[in-house]
Amino acid sequence: MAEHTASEHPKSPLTTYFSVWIALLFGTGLTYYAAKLDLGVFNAAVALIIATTKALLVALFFMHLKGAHEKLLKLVVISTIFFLFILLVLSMVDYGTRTWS
Amino acid sequence: MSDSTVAVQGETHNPALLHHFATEEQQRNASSFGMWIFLGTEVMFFGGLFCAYLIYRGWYFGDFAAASKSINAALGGTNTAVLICSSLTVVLAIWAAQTSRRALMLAMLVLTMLFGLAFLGIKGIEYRDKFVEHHVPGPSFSFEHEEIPSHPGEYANPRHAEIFFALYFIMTGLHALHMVVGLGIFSWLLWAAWKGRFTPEYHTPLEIGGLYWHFVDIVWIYLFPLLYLIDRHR
Amino acid sequence: MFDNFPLWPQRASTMAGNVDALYIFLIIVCGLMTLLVFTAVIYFAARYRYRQGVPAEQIEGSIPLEVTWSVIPLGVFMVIFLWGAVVFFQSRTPPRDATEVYVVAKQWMWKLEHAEGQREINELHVPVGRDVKLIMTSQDVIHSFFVPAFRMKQDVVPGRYTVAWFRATKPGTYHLFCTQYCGTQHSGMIGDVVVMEPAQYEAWMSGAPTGPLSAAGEKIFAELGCATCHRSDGTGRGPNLHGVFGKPVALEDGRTVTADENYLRECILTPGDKRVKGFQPIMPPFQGLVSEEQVNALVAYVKSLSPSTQPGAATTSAAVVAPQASGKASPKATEGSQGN
Amino acid sequence: MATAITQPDAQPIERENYLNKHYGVWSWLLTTDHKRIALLYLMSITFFFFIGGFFALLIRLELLTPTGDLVQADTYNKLFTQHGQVMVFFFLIPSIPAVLGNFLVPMMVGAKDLAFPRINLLSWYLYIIGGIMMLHCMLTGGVDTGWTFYVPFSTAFSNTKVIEAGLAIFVVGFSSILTGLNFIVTIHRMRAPGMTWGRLPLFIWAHYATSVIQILGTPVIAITLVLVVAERALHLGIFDPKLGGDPLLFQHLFWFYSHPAVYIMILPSMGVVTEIIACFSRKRIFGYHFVALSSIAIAVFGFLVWAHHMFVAGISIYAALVFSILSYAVAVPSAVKVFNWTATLYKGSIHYDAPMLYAFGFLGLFTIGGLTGLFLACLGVDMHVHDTYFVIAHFHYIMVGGAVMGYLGGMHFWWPKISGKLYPEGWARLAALIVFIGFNLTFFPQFLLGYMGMPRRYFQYPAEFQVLNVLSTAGATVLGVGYLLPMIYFLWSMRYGKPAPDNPWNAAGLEWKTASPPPTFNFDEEPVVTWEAYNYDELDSEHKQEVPVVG
Ligand code: HEA
Ligand code: HEA
Ligand code: HEC
Ligand code: CUA
Ligand SMILES: [Cu+2]
Repeated sequence: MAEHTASEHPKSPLTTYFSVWIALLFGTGLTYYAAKLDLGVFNAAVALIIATTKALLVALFFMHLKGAHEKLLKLVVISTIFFLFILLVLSMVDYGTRTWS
Repeated sequence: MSDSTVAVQGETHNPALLHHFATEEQQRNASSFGMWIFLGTEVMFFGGLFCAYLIYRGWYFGDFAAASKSINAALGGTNTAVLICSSLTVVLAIWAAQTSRRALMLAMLVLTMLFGLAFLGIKGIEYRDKFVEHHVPGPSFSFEHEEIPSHPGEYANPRHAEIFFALYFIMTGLHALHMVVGLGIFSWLLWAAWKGRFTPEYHTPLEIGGLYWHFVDIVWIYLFPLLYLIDRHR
Repeated sequence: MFDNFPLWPQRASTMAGNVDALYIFLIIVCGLMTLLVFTAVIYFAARYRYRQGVPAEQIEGSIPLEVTWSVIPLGVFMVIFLWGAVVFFQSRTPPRDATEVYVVAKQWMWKLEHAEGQREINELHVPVGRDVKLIMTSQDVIHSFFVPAFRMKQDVVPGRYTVAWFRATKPGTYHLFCTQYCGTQHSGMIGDVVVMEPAQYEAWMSGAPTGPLSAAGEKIFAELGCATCHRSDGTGRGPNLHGVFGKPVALEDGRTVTADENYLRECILTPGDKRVKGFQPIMPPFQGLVSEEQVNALVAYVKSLSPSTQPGAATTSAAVVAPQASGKASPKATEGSQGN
Repeated sequence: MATAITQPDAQPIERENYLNKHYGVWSWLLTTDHKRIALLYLMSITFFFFIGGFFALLIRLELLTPTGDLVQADTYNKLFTQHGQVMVFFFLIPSIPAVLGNFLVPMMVGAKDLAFPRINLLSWYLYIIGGIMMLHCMLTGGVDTGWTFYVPFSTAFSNTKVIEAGLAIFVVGFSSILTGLNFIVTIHRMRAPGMTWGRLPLFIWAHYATSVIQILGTPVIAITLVLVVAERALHLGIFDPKLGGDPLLFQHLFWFYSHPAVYIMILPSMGVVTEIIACFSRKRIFGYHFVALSSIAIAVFGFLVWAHHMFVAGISIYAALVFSILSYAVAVPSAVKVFNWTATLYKGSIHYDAPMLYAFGFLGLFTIGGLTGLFLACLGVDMHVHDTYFVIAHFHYIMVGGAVMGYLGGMHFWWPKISGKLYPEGWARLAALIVFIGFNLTFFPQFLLGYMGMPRRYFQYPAEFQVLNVLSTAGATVLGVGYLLPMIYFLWSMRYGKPAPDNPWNAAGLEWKTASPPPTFNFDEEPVVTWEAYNYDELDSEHKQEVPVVG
């Protein structure tokens, strides 16, 4: 195919792998710790932010999304997440407004 | 591409190139692209469950918190760590394949599977606890007189807690099922690696299998706080 | 011949005209569109049919045209949407002082209880010219309350109330259909809505003298011991229920909700879900202990404690209420033996 | 013509092609050739179409009289349930993608096969496993929930084989996912040199959009069915109001898939019709890019409107408003398509061959079906016609009048390529006419019935609805004949039909540049594309004399 040229394996040096690994373990501890703090409504938000960061780390470095030389894979990821949000958000349009009447 | 001969295994032509692809590169790109799309499918598959979870968590927050508190977060945390380690061993296995370290590759694959088994074992302990406590939804389910964490003196509605446990079992159960499939894939990868199929030039199956494994890891990364850590601070 | 081969449904409620007008508007708009497309297709097909030696003329496309035929339809669509939304909104907002009828659907029958106490099965008697509000729930699966002549339809969902309303305009007997598939006898779950002149209706009302539903509710309220906690002087362990209905209630978790029928229902069946601020969580859940009819009666009773919305009071003429003011305690139900 | 492909004019007898290269049952059951898999699918979906059609005939016969006299109430309920399930999941969803798409997508992009031939075969086996489960379910009692599986009826009240039917659809769902996955990867990765996105046939664009929906929508119904099955088996309470669950959650999840699924059913048909209209008016498609992008727009907007099936189900009024307005958004790209097809006819050179007749049929019936969709998306009207025969008429106009018409048109258009034989043109035109007439007779009366208030899923009905029901039943019989005809003459042509030339219609598109039937790897040499899609001006200037008429 014409659109991509020579292929290089997305090689990440070992240091990246190990630092990501440490970061992930740290994140796990952090979630656990944050859950013990009383942050009010922000508990859930903090948990989700940490989880998303961890998920991003895995996707970008372990799954080589970052090194991927084509935008296509990123497009797949972004559009999937977009449709997932449609499912969640538009359902909430109903559930969130049912008691308004 | 196929001219850069595969020195390690002494093969001259890669038999893995299927007839309908023009080049190995096309084939590899197709495979990984296909896997990513499949993972998109998986996201939506779990997405339906997350949608249900989100709604009921909003409706029955207290009951969910009480139910969540009854599961062992330490085990869940440990399992998170185990999965993270297994993800590391997967990337290391691929790295080993890229750099022709056959022994390391095999060791890492074995380690990955051991981590996977450990995960399932810990999961099994958790399930057994729930079973003993009659927290498995069904006729024998019971969740009477469990306090809602942030409202002392108030008891969770067992029916609503049952919804939590239903979601808990379906979500973690499907996740565990994915782990089992992953172990199947990795057994095959191990066998193929043992046979010397993977070379610095050709190790697409390893990468594809790795993508799947990491994805299962990501699902867990979300399941852990959502199921184990609701309103834990009291 | 047109008696058994009608082509247009009867029109017997205030909504019917609105829906029909909208429908006819849609038929005209869409009919014109169909005509346009069909004429164009047929004309082009005939005019440009294959002729030896006359080649097709290649046309790339035209952005102005594309924009035109995206934007104009979109404009038309928005008109349709807005009109539809207005009609829908009307039919979804019951007038405040409507007569109330509690509907309990079950496989495969409709049980109806007037706020005044009359009970009917598969038959609903209503007077001409009065707003009637239906407070509906189901004992088993989802059903749907559909009266074509009223252009009114609302699913009846187990576990909660759904609400619909209408104001009949023409005396007569109209079909009542269940339009949500509900099992074997789904097509047998039909009945009649009998619209009567007010005088006739009053005669019918007094025919089966029963106490108002709220009175039945009051009795249940006492029997179940609600009154031990909910006292009218505010000394009970639970909130005083007088004047609660229709008012905003502050909840323990910080939310404020309006006390509508669904809220009352929830408070009775699963009090833990929405707890009133400042009270102990001591109210026992009554889910499984009371039947749908009893819940309806309780709800009707609690509502009757909020004077401005006393069921039927505002619209029901004294003549209607008077005959059954009190006395006859045992509700002589038109209903058979099915309890719950 | 600037082609790099050799086009043998004379047909050597017994040329090696995908049909005669191997013989024997196993050469079919274990094939990875996308063309053979397409034929496997063709046989399977035809089988299920006739089963579904058989149920439809029984439904129509029962409705001949107002009383329930032909079958029992429970039997009737099973009939329409399984009619819906079979037609939707086992016929229409796989119809064009898995048959014509499977056959044509690789050829149209200039590839030797789909990206994952073995997964393609797997998807057929999944379909067969699901199909066998469905058949087994039907033969051992059936299921009566309606194709929509609404809870709590399906989870707690029905005493039929809900679990088995649910699992059957679960399995066949994965077959659909795998087909979509294969198409997307193929379209991205396997295009021939020079086949840029702007040169792809619009059939490919339509299938691309379809695949997106298959991939992102189908898993949601899969998990929903898992929940239904689990709930039914274990009484979990997720959907059961008695246990605190919300039955409307099921409807949200179900329609999140099932609304986009209606575009899985119509988009491929739109793709087919686009090809046919271009070919038989000898023109490039008016506004190529708009038609292409409208497919994508339909796929994306299609995900935003699902709750328009739930306007009176008890969702909040505000949600109803949002979903109503979004439903109109999805109608715009459909409108763009209709107008562009019409404009394509302008100044064309129009031939009335059988495929084109079907395409005309599609155009008219889809327009009517689509426009009645606007009635349904309109809140004020839907609260009257919801769950009446108006809805039945709406979707049969689109699915039978639109999608099935398009499917038949495509089958006629590509039959010479698939089988290497020509069908009898006269019969084909006759069949198109019969289908069109029978169709309108069957389903137009249902609009009137619906507005008068006849509810759907009724096996007995008030007597005043009878006249229109009789008309409808009469129409269904005609329609049945119309559907049997192509079946007969296609089979006939396989044996007795005249051999087809490589390009009987003198059509554009890579699939016509290889032999009929094509060789196993589609092209003898890898094609290099240097021309736009629908280069009919070039084609016609070469074959000035030839009249593309068959039969
Ligand atoms: C292939 C299948 C298919 C397709 C393509 C569609 C297309 C559309 N559908 Fe339909 N629909 C179904 C299959 C389909 N539907 C099925 C199976 C059901 C019932 C399910 C069940 O309950 O069992 C259903 C039910 C259904 C409902 C729910 C009805 C109810 O139960 O109450 C609604 C409501 O909004 C709806 C709307 C629409 C709309 C707005 C479109 C639009 O996409 C249509 C767009 C097309 C056009 C609009 C025509 C062309 C446009 C022009 C010519 C433009 C010019 C027009 C003007 C300027 C006015 N459909
Ligand atoms: C792709 C989808 C599709 C297709 C093609 C059809 C095709 C047809 N459908 Fe159906 N239909 C649905 C999808 C489809 N339908 C769905 C989703 C529902 C809703 C179900 C539900 O409510 O849950 C429905 C419901 C439905 C109803 C409403 C039932 C009810 O609500 O009570 C009716 C009634 O007339 C009907 C009629 C028809 C007819 C006459 C055809 C005709 O076009 C069929 C013509 C075909 C034939 C007649 C076959 C010809 C074959 C022979 C003559 C051979 C005889 C057979 C053997 C030898 C085995 N359909
Ligand atoms: C043991 C005491 C007790 C009994 C018995 C009891 N309640 Fe209550 N009820 C309460 C308390 C305390 C609250 C406020 C806290 C809450 O909402 O749970 C309450 C709240 C309510 C509310 C909401 C009131 C508001 O202000 O919004 C309603 C309605 C209600 N109860 C009705 C009933 C009915 C009907 C019964 C009998 C079938 C009943 N209760 C029996 C204690 C009781
Ligand atoms: Cu009740 Cu249908
Ligand atoms: Cu829809």
